[in-house]
Amino acid sequence: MTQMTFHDAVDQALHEEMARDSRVLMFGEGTATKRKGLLKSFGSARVRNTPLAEGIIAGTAAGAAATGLRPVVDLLFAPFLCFAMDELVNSAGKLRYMSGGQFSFPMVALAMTGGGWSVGAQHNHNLEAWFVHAPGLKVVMPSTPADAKGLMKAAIRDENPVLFFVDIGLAFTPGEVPEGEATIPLGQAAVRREGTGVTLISYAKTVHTCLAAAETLAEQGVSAEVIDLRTLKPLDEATILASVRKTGRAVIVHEASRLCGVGAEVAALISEQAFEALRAPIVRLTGPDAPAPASYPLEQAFAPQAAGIVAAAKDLVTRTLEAAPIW
Amino acid sequence: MTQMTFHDAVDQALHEEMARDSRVLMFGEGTATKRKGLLKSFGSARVRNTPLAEGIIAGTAAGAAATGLRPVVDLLFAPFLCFAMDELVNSAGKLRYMSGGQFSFPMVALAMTGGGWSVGAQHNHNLEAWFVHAPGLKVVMPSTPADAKGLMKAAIRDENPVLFFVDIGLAFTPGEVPEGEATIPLGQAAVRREGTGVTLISYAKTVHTCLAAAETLAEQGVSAEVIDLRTLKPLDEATILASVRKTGRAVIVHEASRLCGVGAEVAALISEQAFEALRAPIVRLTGPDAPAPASYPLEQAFAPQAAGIVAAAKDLVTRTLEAAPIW
Amino acid sequence: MTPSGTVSTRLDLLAAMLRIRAYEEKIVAFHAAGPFPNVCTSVGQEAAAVGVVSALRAEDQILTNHRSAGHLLARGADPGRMLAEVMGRSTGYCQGRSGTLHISVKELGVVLTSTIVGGELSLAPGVALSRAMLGGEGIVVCFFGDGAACEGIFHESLNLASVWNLPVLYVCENNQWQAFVHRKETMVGDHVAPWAAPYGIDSLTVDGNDVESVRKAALHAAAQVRETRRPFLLEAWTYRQRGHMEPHDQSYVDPAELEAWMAKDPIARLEARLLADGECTTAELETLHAEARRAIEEAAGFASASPYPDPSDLATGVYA
Amino acid sequence: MTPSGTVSTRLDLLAAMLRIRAYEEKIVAFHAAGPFPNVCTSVGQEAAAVGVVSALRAEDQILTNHRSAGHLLARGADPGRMLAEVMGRSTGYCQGRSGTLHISVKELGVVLTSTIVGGELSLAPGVALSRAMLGGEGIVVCFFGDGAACEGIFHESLNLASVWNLPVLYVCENNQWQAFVHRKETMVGDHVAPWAAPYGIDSLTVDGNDVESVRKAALHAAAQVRETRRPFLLEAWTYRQRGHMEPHDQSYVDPAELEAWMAKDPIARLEARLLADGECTTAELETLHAEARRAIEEAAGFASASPYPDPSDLATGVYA
Ligand SMILES: Cc1ncc(C[n+]2csc(CCOP(=O)(O)OP(=O)(O)O)c2C)c(N)n1
Ligand SMILES: Cc1ncc(C[n+]2csc(CCOP(=O)(O)OP(=O)(O)O)c2C)c(N)n1
Ligand SMILES: [Mg+2]
Ligand SMILES: [Mg+2]
Repeated sequence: MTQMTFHDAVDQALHEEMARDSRVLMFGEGTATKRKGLLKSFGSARVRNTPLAEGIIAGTAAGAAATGLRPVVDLLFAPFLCFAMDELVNSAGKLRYMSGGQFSFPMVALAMTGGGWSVGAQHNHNLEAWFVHAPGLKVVMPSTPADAKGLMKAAIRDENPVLFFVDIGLAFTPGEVPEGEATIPLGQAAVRREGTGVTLISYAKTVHTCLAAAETLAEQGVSAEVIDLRTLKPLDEATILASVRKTGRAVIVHEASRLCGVGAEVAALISEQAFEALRAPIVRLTGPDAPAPASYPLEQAFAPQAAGIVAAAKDLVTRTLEAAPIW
Repeated sequence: MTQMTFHDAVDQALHEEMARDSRVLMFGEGTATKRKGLLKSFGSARVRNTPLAEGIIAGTAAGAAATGLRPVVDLLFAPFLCFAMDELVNSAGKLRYMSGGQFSFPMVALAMTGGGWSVGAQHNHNLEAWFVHAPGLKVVMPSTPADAKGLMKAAIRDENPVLFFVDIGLAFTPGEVPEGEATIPLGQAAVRREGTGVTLISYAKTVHTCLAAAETLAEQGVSAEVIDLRTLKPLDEATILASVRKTGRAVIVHEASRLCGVGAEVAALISEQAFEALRAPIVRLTGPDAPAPASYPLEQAFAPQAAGIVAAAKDLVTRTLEAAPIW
Repeated sequence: MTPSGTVSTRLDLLAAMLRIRAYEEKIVAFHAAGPFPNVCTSVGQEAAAVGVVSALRAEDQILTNHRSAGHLLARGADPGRMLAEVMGRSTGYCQGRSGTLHISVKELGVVLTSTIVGGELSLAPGVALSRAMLGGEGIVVCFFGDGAACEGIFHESLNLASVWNLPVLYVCENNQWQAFVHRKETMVGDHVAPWAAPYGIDSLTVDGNDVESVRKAALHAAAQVRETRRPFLLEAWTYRQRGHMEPHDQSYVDPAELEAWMAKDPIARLEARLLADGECTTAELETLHAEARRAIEEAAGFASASPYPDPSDLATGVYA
Repeated sequence: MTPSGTVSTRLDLLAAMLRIRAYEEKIVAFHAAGPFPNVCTSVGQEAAAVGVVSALRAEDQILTNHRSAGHLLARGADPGRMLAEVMGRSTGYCQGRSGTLHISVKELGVVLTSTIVGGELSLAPGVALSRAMLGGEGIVVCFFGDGAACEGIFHESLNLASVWNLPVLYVCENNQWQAFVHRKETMVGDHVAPWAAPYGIDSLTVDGNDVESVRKAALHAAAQVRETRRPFLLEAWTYRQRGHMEPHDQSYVDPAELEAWMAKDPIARLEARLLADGECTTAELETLHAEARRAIEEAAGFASASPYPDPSDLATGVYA
């Protein structure tokens, strides 16, 4: 185990995978300038700066992935993906299926998002749900440096295009990272804390908010299980359902806006597959239907808070006791 | 009442609104060529062809909307919106909030989508959920010519950017359209059929599939209520919740892919707000997590079928009777 | 079949063009006979397709778009499997999942066909990057329209290909139309070739209705790309003889423009030249026409007899 | 305040540049003092901002980007409300919701500021379309960077502005850097001005560190746009004296390049000229500096004393 930041853990994964497989290369606006270590180790053919043009960065990755390379591209901040949607969604996501399986697209697109830097809504927009909705793509959004490394390694080895989101609020937070392989398969959630009374389901930064809430809940006699989704697509439905079947209650938490977010998908899944086990309404605590504000206090208020999670969880427990079955 | 196609109803709405308000103008790839009637009535300054460049079409609409005009832009097919995401989402959707309310964006972006023409996944991709997820935008997707006209008129008069999706499968189907105003407010669902045993919730083409299913269900002794959402954002939560509180069962149906789709949002809403009334799991019948295939039989199979809706609704009714409350 | 690289005589060029024309005419006939998927035909643009593709080598790769039949057939694609794809049959090159608009044939090096206008431009540099980094002599040919040149991705693609020294031969088929809009409404100049200059990319405009000129220009351009490992832009000045797609509509086309271009039909021009030069007789031409039609009839028979894919296969193969 | 249109003497131009420099230096000082939002300063580019904005009229509109302080201050924006915005206070021009990267001041005609590189280019034609259709003499000035010129939307924006005859004065501040990448890595030529030619748009490159040259060129360019109602591209050749953003980092910058450009500092150049021409004394210059600093200190006091917005306001005003 070594202590390193989330950002450095991603960098280490890149380093290891580029050393392992000469087809892996990385490019983006400032990649060669900012990732000096990679540049030094792997040279300017495999670590490249690009012109400022997200569309062609993503398109070049897709074209290269389909013909033998395994590109990782840094698209910087999630809202800039708006300039690369055609290449990611219409090309990388669809052309395998549309060609009857003639091509595959082993590529990773990296982007930061989330509150913490007061950069405003054109740098901070949690739009991971878009890529969950679009076919042919996988989506990863880790909450710890160890997962960041393990999932980045798995993403690079995957034969499909993977969107890899880094939560700004976590990027420079240190954590334990195991040495060596420690690859984490895509599609496996982690149970961060076991509990029996309510399941808190989240990903990225708000996993930590959930863990803090669970601590408080424990003090108040409520046993909360905390699930970190880690991969948003494929979603680890089994882990979610098993937990809710045990606790009978779910609170879903994320910073992304509410409507048609990942929380909606998780709630819909539970309400269809674990309905009989549900003892209370499914609650979502999410960012509002608003652009992310720059102003620090507003930005902080945008993301769900531990106090709100505690209140919601306790409310569910109370309502269960009071409510009478209607049939 | 006059009989006209969905397409003609949209055209009539455009005609009436351009006649009513000289700030309304329309442009897009082939707009002036294809909308000869509009061009003749309103001239080449207000009805324009553009270069083939969706980004600048949408950006120009946003810039014009913020400074006094009320543009309608035709972006042709929904997947082409991928080239206009920055302008629609980062500019039109966010710059009002981000500027502290200095600007508003009264504009409409039109696009077709859905199965029926065997055009494949780069012309047919139901991505309306993306725009429901993004802040600052409204989203309309009608199921009848009358609604198409009434909602287009409301969309043009709205002070916010509105995405207006036309289901390809409906575009050339005729229907009754009332003369004159008949504006339909954004945000109002329609109860297309009243019922007591199960609520079928849908929008666009699959509303008609639900109505067919309701007919069959009635023959088999199940009374189905059919809700046509019409506007996906703002969502008419009250109508949805009132119906499910009455029937206790919900089947949500759309052609768009399942994960993080509008159906997920509706299911999540019900599972939080109408939980106590629910007598059975909430079921979604949607397109699969796959690009839309071109081949006609596959394309038809992509969208939910009436038989599947009937089976799902009957299953819910049966399961309710069998299931014992768990507490 | 006309395997790429073996076309070189004027008669070969003619035969290749006739095959394309016969294929597109069969599509038109299918439309006349009843419901059939909308198709963008390349009637009138056969010389651009055959002239360029005949100048390529087996190891080269091609990206194309919605108007791809000429490129595919010139490269040796089986018209039966193409028609089957158009008709959504399981024997199609993409198992019927693509339909007409995005037929890829990887085994022939026709990769990542996209109907997103500009899609080919966005993908070509990456394909060329693979060539550059994984070795091999091949170059990448990217066919696109004058309309696609108006998309922002044109700018990004050419700029990147230039600063990264990628071996892409960009081929713009300037057919005067961009769906329902004339290019005069969308660009100030007539030509796309000069748009290469800002990126330091050499370019050339060629009479796209003269297959021999196109072939010569393409051989020159391809040789330059091969040698310099840098991009080049070749513009073929040509014309879309039919409507944007079948079913056919040209109500918005200036009849004088159409007439002038019909007089420059690439097939008629080559035939006239062959006859004038005494390289063949009218009867021999008739035989070539008949042979092209026969091959396409056979292909149509194969496609029509092919089964549809099984709907239970709908959502398979999305992920690798 | 320096209301637009009233700046015309050399001393006015100097005062306007000093105000910007003092503002940016205050930002740097805030950073040195402790945590502060990241800011992209325009130190070194004051002549481009002042030279262009001084050539505009009150009815003209401006679009700008992440590096906007110079444009805003030259247009007469209140540095107090700007700093308040940077600091996320409710008295900021955008109620703290924008922060530093996208400050719009509609009352001064600075509209739709966007930090999406290329955002300004995507919006400018629409603003100009409103001008063209709703009447009025105003023109639209669109400031953007050399990096933004590499985005596809540059191509789409200039092409549309040209074919639609829109009165947009495009002003590219070519400051040699695109965040952490030198423009030499992203374009084959040194200049952006020649990129206007394919669209039939006239262009001019001006020494962007000479405020008088910039003003003269901008007066010429604006007059042409006013008269022809057609776009024009003016390139200001200048330099970003500090890192891409505060906190400052120039570890990746060639020291020789930096040094050469520091010697061309636009403020020092104008001051030297004024002194040489005997238009002012060293003491008078000192007074101008002091006045600029004083005004900014006052602004900083206002901003620091301003309240944060109420978190309960978080999701209001999203929809009109
Ligand atoms: C991004 C995008 N926008 C619009 C379309 C619709 N469309 C298909 S072909 C076409 C015209 C393309 O013109 P051009 O590039 O000149 O090619 P041509 O059809 O003339 O061969 C249009 C507008 C599309 N497929 N993709
Ligand atoms: C679409 C997009 N991509 C990337 C960024 C990140 N970014 C902010 S400023 C900048 C450099 C811009 O360079 P240039 O246009 O030359 O302007 P300058 O900063 O030099 O003034 C970059 C890459 C962004 N804000 N938007
Ligand atoms: Mg064309
Ligand atoms: Mg720059």
